[in-house]
Amino acid sequence: MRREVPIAITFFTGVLLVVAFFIPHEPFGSLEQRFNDWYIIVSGFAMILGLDSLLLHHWNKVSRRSQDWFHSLSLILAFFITLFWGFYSGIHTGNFLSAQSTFRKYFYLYVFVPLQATMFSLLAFFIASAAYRAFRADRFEATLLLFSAGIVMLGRVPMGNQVAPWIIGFVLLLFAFLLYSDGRKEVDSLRRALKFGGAILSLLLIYPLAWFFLKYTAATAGWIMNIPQLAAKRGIFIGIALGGIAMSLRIILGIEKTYLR
Amino acid sequence: MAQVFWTWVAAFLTLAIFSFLYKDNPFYKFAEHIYVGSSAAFWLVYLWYFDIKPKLIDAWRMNTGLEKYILIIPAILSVFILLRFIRPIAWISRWAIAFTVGMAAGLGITANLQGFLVPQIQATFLPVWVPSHNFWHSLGLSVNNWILVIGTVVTIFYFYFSKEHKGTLGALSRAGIVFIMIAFGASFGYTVMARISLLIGRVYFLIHNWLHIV
Amino acid sequence: MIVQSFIFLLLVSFKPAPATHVRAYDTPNDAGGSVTVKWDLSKDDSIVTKYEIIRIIGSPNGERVSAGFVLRGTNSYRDVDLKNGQKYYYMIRTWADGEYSDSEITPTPAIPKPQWFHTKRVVALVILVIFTLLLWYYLQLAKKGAPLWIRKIAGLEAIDEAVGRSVEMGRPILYILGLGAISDIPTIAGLAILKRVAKKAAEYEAEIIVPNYDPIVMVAAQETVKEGFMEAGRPDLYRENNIMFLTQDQFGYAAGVDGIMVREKPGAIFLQGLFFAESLILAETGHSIGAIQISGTTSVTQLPFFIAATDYTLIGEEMYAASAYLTRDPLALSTLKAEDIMKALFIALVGLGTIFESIAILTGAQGFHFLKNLFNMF
Amino acid sequence: MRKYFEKLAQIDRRIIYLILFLTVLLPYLFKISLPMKPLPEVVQAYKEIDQLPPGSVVMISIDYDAASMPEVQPMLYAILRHCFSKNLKVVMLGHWPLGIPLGVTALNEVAKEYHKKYGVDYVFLGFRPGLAAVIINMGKEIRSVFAEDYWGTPLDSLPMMRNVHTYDDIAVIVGLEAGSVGDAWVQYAQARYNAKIILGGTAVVAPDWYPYLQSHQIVGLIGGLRGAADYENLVHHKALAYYGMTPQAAVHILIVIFIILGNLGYIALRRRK
Repeated sequence: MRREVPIAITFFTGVLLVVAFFIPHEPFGSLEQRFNDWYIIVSGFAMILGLDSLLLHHWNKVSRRSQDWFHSLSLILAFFITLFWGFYSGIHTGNFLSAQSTFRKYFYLYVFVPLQATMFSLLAFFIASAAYRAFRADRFEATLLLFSAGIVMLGRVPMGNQVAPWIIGFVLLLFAFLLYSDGRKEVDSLRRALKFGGAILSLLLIYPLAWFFLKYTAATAGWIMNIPQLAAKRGIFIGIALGGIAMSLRIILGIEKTYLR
Repeated sequence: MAQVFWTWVAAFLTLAIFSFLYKDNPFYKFAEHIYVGSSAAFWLVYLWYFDIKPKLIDAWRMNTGLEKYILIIPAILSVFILLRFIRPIAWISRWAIAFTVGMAAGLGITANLQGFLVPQIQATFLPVWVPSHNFWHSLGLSVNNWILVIGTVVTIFYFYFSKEHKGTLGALSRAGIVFIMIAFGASFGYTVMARISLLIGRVYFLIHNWLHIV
Repeated sequence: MIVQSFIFLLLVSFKPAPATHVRAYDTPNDAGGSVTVKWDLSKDDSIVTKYEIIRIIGSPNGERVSAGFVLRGTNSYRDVDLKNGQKYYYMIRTWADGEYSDSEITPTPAIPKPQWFHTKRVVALVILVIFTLLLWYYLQLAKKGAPLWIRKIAGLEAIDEAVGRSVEMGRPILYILGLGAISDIPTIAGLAILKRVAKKAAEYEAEIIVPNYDPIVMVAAQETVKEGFMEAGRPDLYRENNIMFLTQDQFGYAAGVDGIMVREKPGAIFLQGLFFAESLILAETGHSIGAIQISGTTSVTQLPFFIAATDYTLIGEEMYAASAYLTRDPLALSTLKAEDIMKALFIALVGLGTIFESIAILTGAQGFHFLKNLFNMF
Repeated sequence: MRKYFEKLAQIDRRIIYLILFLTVLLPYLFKISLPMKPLPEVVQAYKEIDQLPPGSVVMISIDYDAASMPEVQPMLYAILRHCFSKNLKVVMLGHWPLGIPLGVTALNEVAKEYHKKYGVDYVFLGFRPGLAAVIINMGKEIRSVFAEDYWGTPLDSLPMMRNVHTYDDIAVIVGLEAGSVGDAWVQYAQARYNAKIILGGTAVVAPDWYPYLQSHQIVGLIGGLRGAADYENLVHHKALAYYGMTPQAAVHILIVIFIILGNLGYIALRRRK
């Protein structure tokens, strides 16, 4: 009973939804929507489980006076103040976010939105530190990642076109220097010649590439986004879709049942 | 007056979150706990007004016949999930979970078929030559098509699991990785702007709405 | 000026040409109660103000009702809220300012009815049937004990190493399931990996913390970890309090998890599931405390950030393959084999589609678009 | 020399954060701006509103929430300023319930600036669930969806709404988007009722609308902070977005420079080994 019933429910629900997908006739036509509504109701009630977990976790900290218990207490207070305020405004004005609601006017706009927006804005810093740290030209693939990120970044902003040639020029100069200093240490004359040749090539490329990027940085960025980026995304999507379908079939057939123990 | 007070509150919370960038500290801890607590309550209120009330309570009141009584099913499932509080029969909650997982599996099949698989494959049916007003323009468009088709195919090869990536398959999957990396780089670079916009929004709040410098 | 007054004159004194070739038919692939009406635009479409769709019930002389209006340039209308099985005729009234002219009435009636099969989804059905048959075939093979091979996935190989290292440092393990609900397949894939991590953690007697965004996922995570601990023979070490709910707010969750990271200082962090913008907040904070991080998601927009900020990343489908990979369950592995055959089929299909499209474009023969049209689901 | 390079590979991330923060802050404090030519699709949107006769009704839809506020809210302010300065009337509604408070705040604020009267010059309808159904039904009669405004006043008792019934009575619809509602506006309001639509939205969603612009299904497109900056520039009220473009450009270039510095240090380290 404990194991078979859930597997049967999963099987039945899953198969029904798949069948309904191919049948516009009622009651199948609106089954997906109906199930979705039910799911929303169930997950709404499940919030009680979550709140029990959250509040008990912090209440235990408070009652045990463990480290940071004061913060746990402020969490609990913040929870109840928000809850009562929200329902109070909701009952008084019909909707907790309505125009006259003090909940909207003060809590939502001056507490909730700033917290959300500031937390979100931390990404600006993290995206910079991640780029600085992770974009290292150590392997061929990583170098590609770095270059396409750099070009798209420069291509997206005004001034990008003007700055890109300098950056390209600098990078090529650096290449030339590295190849030259490597070549000097080389004993094998062929390899030395190759490295010197590479250095000269890098120097020669500076002007044409700088010219190209002065004109076409934004266009190149757009092209990368629209062609190679799209191609890879498509491949990944197809893989994900297949994997998702296979996983779903495994669940329906009862092969995958982690969720049920 | 209230406006000023609340602006200060918002500014305090903003700075408290920013202080996390330096290191963990009591201000961040405070803001974090306030955020977790109040947002949990906020979404509970939201769930009530935008989900439970319209979809269960109002629907029960407004409908008649089968449309009304069928709502007993989700109500029972909701009770099931709450039975987790009663240890001896906590296992019944799995029935409700089984329903949601069944939905996941059903939708996992149909949504992936309709939303990704079929349209993405269809979009890759591209002609190898695109006629246009002049040859070079045509060639450009055609090359783009070739790259799109080849890129998609080699990326699929990268995800080939049941064969070792050696020889031809190895070369193809390596080409796949090249495309994937270019894509990830581009996608990363593309997102920077939206993220900086968020920071600009917060900085503007601080210097405009709070400090009135600008 | 002259032109304007001429148009003005035209507007006040002439009836517009009527719409022509009006046809009405039952809307295909719907649940009934709807008719689609189409017509050819009036010759005077440029001065038409609107087309009125007139519904005639029962017979051509039956009761006439205005069904709705569309603006100029539009040549179709979907009439809804009709009775199934009832006969409907239609007529288009073309309005130009106050004047109008009527089209002919549709010669044959349209009878709305619901359909039992969605013809636009036939390709999806075929794909699903082939996939299921392949799956069935390989399942049978697996049951007979045929060996199934799977390529190495670095991110999954690293799990044991990450858990081990975390234990050496005497730190807990943090497992983040992201923002998915249990109705999202990636979350279920994340739970499958959690089970393996929990088992390893129990073997090493390490603490495992799982903060949650969704309460039902929390319940499932509790069950999963308990199961993992039981399989390792250490149910005594299981602490339900370590698998807690935080908040259903995207960034509130990120703030809370960041707090846990800097205070509990986990040695290994797993980010497995459905992630959105908060992915990088979590991954960068995780890196800053020096944890070894293994991430995986199917959110393509977040993968670049995981690649950049974490040590190992399961890219999309690799994550779905994880449960089969980790358990080496022959039944699960056989589904991977079926997936690979499907991939080969799709690649062949893309080749075929490319050939047909090329022929269609180069020769102008519209018939060769059939494959592309077949895949059009809307 | 080499030591310096090696240090570059390990700059404390907090120093990066500080530099980044200053890069965003300083252009605002000193009002440094870049010369920018407004994008043609934004100019098109601007002209579309600019040429409307006084008294025309503009409908603005708030289809975003706090998360996309920095990008989209400046558009809302700039467009509201434009409308009120040209004596156009504004009807506002929204499809994202959590965006409603943002819309109300901006509307009240700008209306006050221009001494506009509620009910006469602007109306706020609020939110009704049902997206596609809401858009379609408003095409038949706005009252079938919004019998009352946000404050519960029947629409007919609001002077400016008396002659506003369908999209025919609305000169242009401005959809401000952070998701897929923009597509619904085009699919339903434009395709079915031939309504004129301008879409404005985050840099993430806006690129998907260029096909609409080419097929004239929308008459203007305002994308991301750049689009907002252009609009602020056009209405001569330079604020958040306009001055934000300088930090945008500076930060992008800064990150590229950081990447190069990191690699310089990395190469130096590796060559020593």
